[in-house]
Amino acid sequence: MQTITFEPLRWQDPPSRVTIKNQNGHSDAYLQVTTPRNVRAMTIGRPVEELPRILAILGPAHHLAGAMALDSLFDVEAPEPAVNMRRALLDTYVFIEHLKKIAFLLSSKTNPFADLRVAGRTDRIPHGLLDDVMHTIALAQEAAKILGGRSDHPITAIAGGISRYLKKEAYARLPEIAGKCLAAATHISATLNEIVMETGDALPTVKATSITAMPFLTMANGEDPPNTAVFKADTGKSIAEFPAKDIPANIGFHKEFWSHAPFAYIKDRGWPGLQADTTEGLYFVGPLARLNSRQALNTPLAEEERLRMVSALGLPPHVGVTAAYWALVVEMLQAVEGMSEMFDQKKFVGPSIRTIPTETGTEGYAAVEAPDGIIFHRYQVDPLGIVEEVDVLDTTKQNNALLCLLTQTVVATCREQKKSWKDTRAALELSLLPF
Amino acid sequence: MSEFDSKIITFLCNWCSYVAADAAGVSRMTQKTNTRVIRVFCSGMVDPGYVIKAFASGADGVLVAGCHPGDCHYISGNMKALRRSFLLERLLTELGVEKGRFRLEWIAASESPKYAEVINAMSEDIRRLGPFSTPSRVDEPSAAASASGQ
Amino acid sequence: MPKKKVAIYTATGCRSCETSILDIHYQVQRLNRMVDVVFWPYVLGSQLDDVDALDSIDVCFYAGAIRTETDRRMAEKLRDTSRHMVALGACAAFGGMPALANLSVTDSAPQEAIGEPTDPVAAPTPGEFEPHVKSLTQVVPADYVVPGCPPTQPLVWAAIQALVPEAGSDSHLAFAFSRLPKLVAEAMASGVLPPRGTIFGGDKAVCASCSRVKEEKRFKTVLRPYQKYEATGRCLLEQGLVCQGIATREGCGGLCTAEGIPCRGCFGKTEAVFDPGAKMVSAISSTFEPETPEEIQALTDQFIDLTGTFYRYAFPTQCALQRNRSIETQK
Amino acid sequence: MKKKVGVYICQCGTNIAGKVDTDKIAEELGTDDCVAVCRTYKYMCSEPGQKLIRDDIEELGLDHVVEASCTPKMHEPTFRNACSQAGMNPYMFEMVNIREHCSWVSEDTDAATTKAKDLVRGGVARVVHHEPLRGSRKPVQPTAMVVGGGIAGITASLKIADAGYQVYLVEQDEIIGGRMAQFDKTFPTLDCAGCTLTPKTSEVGRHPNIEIMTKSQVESISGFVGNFKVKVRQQPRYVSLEKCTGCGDCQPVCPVNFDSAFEEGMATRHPISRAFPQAIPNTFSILRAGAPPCEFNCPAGVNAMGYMTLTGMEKYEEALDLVRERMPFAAICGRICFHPCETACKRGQIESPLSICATKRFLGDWELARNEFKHPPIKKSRDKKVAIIGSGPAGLSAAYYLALEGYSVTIFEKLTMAGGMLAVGIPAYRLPRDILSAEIDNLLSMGVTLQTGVTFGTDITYESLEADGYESIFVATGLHKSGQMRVEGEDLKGVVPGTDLLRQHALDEPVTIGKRVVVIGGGNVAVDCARTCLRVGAESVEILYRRTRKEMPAWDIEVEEAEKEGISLSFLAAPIRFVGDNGQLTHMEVIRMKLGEPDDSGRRRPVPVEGSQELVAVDTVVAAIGQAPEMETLDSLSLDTSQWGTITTDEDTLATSRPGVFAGGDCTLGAASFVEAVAHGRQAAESIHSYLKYGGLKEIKPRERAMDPDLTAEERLRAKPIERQPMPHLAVEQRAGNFEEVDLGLSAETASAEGQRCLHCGLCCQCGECARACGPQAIDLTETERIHEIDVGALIVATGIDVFGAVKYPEYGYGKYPDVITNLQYERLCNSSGPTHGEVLKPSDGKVPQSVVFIQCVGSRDRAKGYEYCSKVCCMISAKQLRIFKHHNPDGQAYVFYIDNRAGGKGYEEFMRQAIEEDNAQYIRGRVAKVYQEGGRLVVRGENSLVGGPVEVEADLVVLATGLVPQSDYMTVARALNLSTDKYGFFIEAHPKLGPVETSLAGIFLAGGAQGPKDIPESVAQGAAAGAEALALFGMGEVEVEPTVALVDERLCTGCRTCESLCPYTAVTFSDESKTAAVNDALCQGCGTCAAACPTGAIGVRHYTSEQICAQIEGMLG
Repeated sequence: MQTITFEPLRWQDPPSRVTIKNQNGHSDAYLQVTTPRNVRAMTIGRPVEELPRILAILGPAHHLAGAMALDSLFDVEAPEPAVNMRRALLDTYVFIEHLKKIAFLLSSKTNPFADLRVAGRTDRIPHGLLDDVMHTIALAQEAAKILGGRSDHPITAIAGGISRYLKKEAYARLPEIAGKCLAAATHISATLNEIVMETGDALPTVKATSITAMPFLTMANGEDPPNTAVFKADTGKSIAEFPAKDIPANIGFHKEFWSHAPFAYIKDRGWPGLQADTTEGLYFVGPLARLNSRQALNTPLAEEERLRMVSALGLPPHVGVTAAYWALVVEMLQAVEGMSEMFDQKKFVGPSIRTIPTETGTEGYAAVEAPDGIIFHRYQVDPLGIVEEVDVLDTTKQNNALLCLLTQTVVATCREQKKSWKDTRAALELSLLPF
Repeated sequence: MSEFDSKIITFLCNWCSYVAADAAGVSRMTQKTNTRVIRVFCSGMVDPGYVIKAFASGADGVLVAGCHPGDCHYISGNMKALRRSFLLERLLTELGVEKGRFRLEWIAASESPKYAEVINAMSEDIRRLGPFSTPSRVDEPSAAASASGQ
Repeated sequence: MPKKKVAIYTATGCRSCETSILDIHYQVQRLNRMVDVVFWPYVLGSQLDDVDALDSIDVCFYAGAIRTETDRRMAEKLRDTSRHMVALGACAAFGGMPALANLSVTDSAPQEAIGEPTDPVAAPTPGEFEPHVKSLTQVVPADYVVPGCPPTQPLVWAAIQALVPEAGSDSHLAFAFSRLPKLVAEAMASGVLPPRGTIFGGDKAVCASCSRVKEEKRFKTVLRPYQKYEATGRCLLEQGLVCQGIATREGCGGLCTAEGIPCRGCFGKTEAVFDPGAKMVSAISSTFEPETPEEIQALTDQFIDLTGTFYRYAFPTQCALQRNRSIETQK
Repeated sequence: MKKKVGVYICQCGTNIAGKVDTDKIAEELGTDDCVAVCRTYKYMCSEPGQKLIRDDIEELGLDHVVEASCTPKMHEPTFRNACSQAGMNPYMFEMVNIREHCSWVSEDTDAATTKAKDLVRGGVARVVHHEPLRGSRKPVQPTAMVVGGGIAGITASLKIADAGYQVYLVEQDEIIGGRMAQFDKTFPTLDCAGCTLTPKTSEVGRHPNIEIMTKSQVESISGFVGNFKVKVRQQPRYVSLEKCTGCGDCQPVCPVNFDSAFEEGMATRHPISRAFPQAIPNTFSILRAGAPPCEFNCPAGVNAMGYMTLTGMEKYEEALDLVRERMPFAAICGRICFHPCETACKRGQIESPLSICATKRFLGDWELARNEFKHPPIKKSRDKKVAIIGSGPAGLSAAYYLALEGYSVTIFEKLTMAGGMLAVGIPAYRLPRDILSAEIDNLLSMGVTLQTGVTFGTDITYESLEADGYESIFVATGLHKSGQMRVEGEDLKGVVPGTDLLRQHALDEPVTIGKRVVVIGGGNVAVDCARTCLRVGAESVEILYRRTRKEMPAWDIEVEEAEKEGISLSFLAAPIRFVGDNGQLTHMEVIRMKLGEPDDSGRRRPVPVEGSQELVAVDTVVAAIGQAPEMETLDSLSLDTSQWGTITTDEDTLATSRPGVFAGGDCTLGAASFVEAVAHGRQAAESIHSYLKYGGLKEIKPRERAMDPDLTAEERLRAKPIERQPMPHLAVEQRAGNFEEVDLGLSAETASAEGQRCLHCGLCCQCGECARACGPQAIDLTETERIHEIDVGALIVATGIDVFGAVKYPEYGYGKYPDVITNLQYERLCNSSGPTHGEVLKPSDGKVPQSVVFIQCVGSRDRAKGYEYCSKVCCMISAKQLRIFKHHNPDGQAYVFYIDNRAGGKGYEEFMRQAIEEDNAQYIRGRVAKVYQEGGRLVVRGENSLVGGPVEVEADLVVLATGLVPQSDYMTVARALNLSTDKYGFFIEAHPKLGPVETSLAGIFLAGGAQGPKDIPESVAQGAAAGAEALALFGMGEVEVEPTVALVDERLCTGCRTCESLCPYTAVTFSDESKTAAVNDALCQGCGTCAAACPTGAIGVRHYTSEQICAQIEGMLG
């Protein structure tokens, strides 16, 4: 038996590897997350108000989810400026995360520094596009730092709101950033359309790749605060709707000894096992899922881009990798439009920026549409506010079952096409990136 | 003496407890030999870090003794020691140091019998608790030793 | 002059340290002129085994804590290959938040890794664990440390400037001169390597650069960050919030405290401190206002989770008692 | 470099060697790396032993020496000296105690040897970290401060001053002399206390080296022996020491009276007084308790106590002048002020507060009726122009005060009539238009120009004003825009903004309202709107408020009147939708609310009750839910604004972000009150004046501190039995359909009755009567307290004693029967300058008492109710007092109930004998059980413990020999000076026998009763001794400072200021320059508290550094 390992897998946030067991012309591919997150060990015993800060290391959206879970725990409502600031922060992070993936896509052939000099594919991609992307990320990160206190592990969202008002300079700087980001995003999306999306030239290896159709889970309408989660079937029909706090009741987790990432599935339907042709019970989340579940987007640029995608790829739901990339572009535009709207002094001022809790509850939860999909936090605390039990469902973010199935599909296809292991790896990297 | 022979780092304040310890000696009040006395000006001078340092360096117990409240030579140094002792004890408990291994006592210059009693009682308590640990110094391979807390 | 060869790797942790290298946006082009990144799995897709093929690496930025057997193996391999090993970020430097797992009484083993092997022969295992989470510095010697969770942009840039010397000054060097220890600043200015063991942070504590107003420390009651306090203005500790800025190495510029959020010590303790927990205990409780034992006890009871707070980022390395214990259990 | 350590182990004969195997230790240690030599010897402390060490240091070139022997308390100096002699710094030495701590207390030889070895190892490990140290010397500042001007302080001051050094004598009271000044005669010589004291006090008064600081208290001390810096807070005397001639013309005109503390409540005094004719300083002074609550709580700081008092005296003109100092519009203010003064008035704690506001209105109306506008003289014209934008209260007030300063002022008003909200916001039934215009006309008569119908931003601009020669602008445009409800249908016809309604009505514009009117909101504007609607013809008016009556911000009286007029109130409801037909409002949908948790402002937040919506028919809705500024007009000024759109100004100067432009009133405060706006106007006028005159903004004078707001028993007694005068109202039935004024105002009689109700809780009311009566113009009522910083080398604390509060013995009837008095009150009765001019008379009827009973040990020697200690002087005082009584009334009989007679002093026993034998006093040994009244005489019932059995004595006068207790504010002094006190509150001396006047702090000395109860000779002796201590210090010229003190490593110190508050000696201070802590070597005692607490480890105590102690720990643990 031949064992091939790709370790680690490029661009994957949790340290992961792909192990392929090759026997008698048959290949079993495993996508393994090699380090556990061990959220419980970090959080149990901590004062609950520290959780938004601790869990920020899982990703900035977790910081916001943590703060919202605290709102629910302390039974307080954040004042409008704080709600706006949190929403602005979330939009900014969606923008950054999606742009980062776009940057990875653009740098896929070589070392990013080389790319910066040569600016990507010398023939087609206009000089400096990756440079633009990197610069725009930098700008957006500056906005994130203004809003969140730090660019990566934000700190300012706290129980009942945001820790402080912005500094005066920020009110002038934020709209400036939003303006620049909007211009850059328009430019980036136009260029991408021209050279990548519509022609698919940049994605020859994955153009035909797609996942098996399966249901998807999103928050209804993506409204804020999101209160209802919706399952839609692969046909786009709604199959279940339930309040966010029932997410744990509706989603089950299967564990395989070979990976530290659990496999989320629809509890009612049971765990079907990982077989490419049986997706009953599995679901996926993330940008593409969100796009699939929406009739129309309410910001003009994003809607325009969505329509462009529909005209190129047909009506949703989509399951292809190309569509997933396109979803990133659409959401990136949506996020930057959100930023332009939110980055406004009027939105961030008001009589108070935080509501002071008066009593401590015993349980709090929150669900947030993070850049990569729904995340859900639930904390149980003792009377002193010390964490006794914690659920952080961000496995939805990793789309673990989907990714594993996709890995199997890509490996199988590459085997069929007799591709080299190196090309197989490149195909895997590009396929998994947008989900 | 095959039995476990504990070591108790004992911080005595110069003005009360150290004098009491001397007086206990002059009166030949027999004590267990577990104590290792360090003279300090005031119990308020004892940094909780010294206590942790003592445990980390292999002490089985730490005793801090100072003047009675109100009698401090430095007005209120002993009250600072008292205030620290509560939070320090919390930290020690969280770090797995059993209760009884750290003690703060008020021993006036005139209370030499009390000094002997405290020493003997504490030695006995710690004998019962057993050795705290017998760690060797950590050999940190890092050249940036100070970064990690040497 | 040949370009310096640089490796970047993250063990157990998040991607923020690596992102912090990307964060030096405006310098990326210049960095690109100076160095050749020969190993960077996350961004370049380098495979772990690629290290074996490398003759030498000039500077290795190693981020993340040591939790798995792979983490340790990579630390050793990279150490062997690299001239300068840099512990990047709180995890590599001190153990970081992943090391809070050591605090957990129940299990330090990963709780998610369960389930029976469906096909034990065919299916691969995800890898072995170390008995305790450790910092990089506890596993292999590190030449330099860039603390922070994540490290701040000026410090990352200062470290790069110092280790991949390039003549000429830069606006970011101003920080180095004002805050970095004199030796490091001088080394950077003259283009020589800073002394081994250099920590890219200040000598003093966060308070030195914190913008808040300090008046008088008198601790009356513990305020928890969800309770009411002034987000701007007066020192957080003086308001009753447990803020570790007083005992934490500076370098961040008082980032969190400026936002009204208390410091949790991601830069580790300051030089002269033996144990940051003991020091925090001492500094705070010395200024307690209550006088009677009952009142002091009552105030003490308001404090929760001292270890998880005072050793949030540095449990395995800076908690003097833990340091010994983990070594002991290893034996 | 490797250090060379010499280790010397003493055998102490067999004292050590008997239990500890010294040779074994020496052998083992000798192999240690850093140990150059290790020797044992029988007696190390002997000369041959010492020589051993000296020789090794010289021959082997040792760096350090460790000596293991007896306790360092015994021989550390010996060995340090030996090292010194051999040329080694004595601090390079470390002593290890292996005798007291080891050999003498161990049973087992092996164990003792192990322990001793560990101890020595610890010493060796530590000593290599030792560093050479040397103490320093600092010069002494040869001036002294004496705190307390009693006989002890006076004696000390004179001693020091006579020796030629400067003395600051700090006295809390108005005069010096202390307790002794209150006494009549002294025992055992029966010479007059005054005759012995006054020569001393007058000597102090004229001594060139003594500066007396009366009414002063030590606030804090910093520095160290020989170099203290003392902060002294001095209250004003208000009467110039230089100008006052002591004529006393001021006294009869003073309208205020209260119990005199000097006379122990046996007489009253005026705030302006002099305790007795020979008092030093020999001038009058004024006692004021601080700003009284009425004045302190008035946003404009109007002296209500002053003008109420003057009104009480029917001096209306003077009263009005006083009002005008801070409130130019008495008639307006008296109508519409929300009078926080009355809320705070202490009389309110008895029955009801003074009717201050209505009285002020009376004063204003009185003047308007006389049609004689009197304002202070206008200063010479300054020929500088100031523009005021807005003619509301802030603008008018600024105009008034600027006009007084001689500026040429123009007010620009956008509307067609002046007055701002006064004219278009407050309905005429509350503020009649003629009153408003009369007050404005008065203002214009002072030369102020008013231009109405001029809009800033269109008609005039900053540039045009500048071009017209205006040098400063005051922006006071108010809040004239209504807040938005943000409710669907708000734009329907029939939904009217509240401020618009009021304005339109005031400007006589047509106001169309329907029959059914609902006013939304709970503030005064809402109530005004409702009452206006009722008057212009609405059939039903309802006020809808989302919280409850309790949370309503409108004034109670307004709400009550509205209810009387038939306006209905509806609470816990809010509109959620307005429904219209053809654009005309017909209905409104209302939702019920309930109160939730309190929000930031402390008010409980209303929460809608789901499903409680209902549709209500309505014709007109008036939205009175807040106001907003019309900033558009001011845009051309581009001033900084807050998050709420109001203009941001400097809180003290009202300066905006643009130089020369000031702003005040509602447009900076948000919706505020008339009186706040007037205060702003005055504040702005002051700032504009200093801006135009000095080109900068003056520092604002600190506000007078508020007095204690709690009512005292004495103030309760001062209350004259006059009821609060009710405000007459227009009958309800006469109000509908017109805008006649509802409140009718007080009459001259009722107003002056109100004035007489004042308790004068602030003591001096600053009415100015005395100043007007003072010939030499010595009185300045505007004086404020001052803080002095004084450098002194030594400080003597002689703060004296207080007497025990006899009310704690209710059975003795003190406070209940006027003829039960304390012995200090008795002193005043005997004193020829006292209330009875020296006659001993019964306070109840002024008759001469025949039988006087003295009760001893009141508060002394009584663990249960009083103090445990003996007050030492009471036995002699009673003996003295009964003898004085007998001298006055040879036929009288004196009785003394005593526990023990204590007469230990020179001539004391003889004196008491005479009292018993010559004056025939009857001494009864036993406690008194009760004093009660029977048939007009007092009866003292006690027990005679010598004979056994009860005894009853009839008495005309009972004198309680109250004990001596610490001053009630001893803690303040102790905190200010870092002194330690005993459990009672007496300051502790350094040593009860050998250091009776020293404290544990070098350079601070004690004298007199502050240290413990004592009589005059003892106090004088201590005063002299303390003076001598100070002189000894001055004679030395410099002080030596121990080297084992704290040291700050500036490289590590972050300036977190943790250490600062911990130091009991204020030796650690924060340096603003270096932003680090700094230790004053001379002050530091080396206790190490700061070092232990320092979170960065930046502080260490020399010779006890963390490095040294950690090394010792490691060494000991092997």
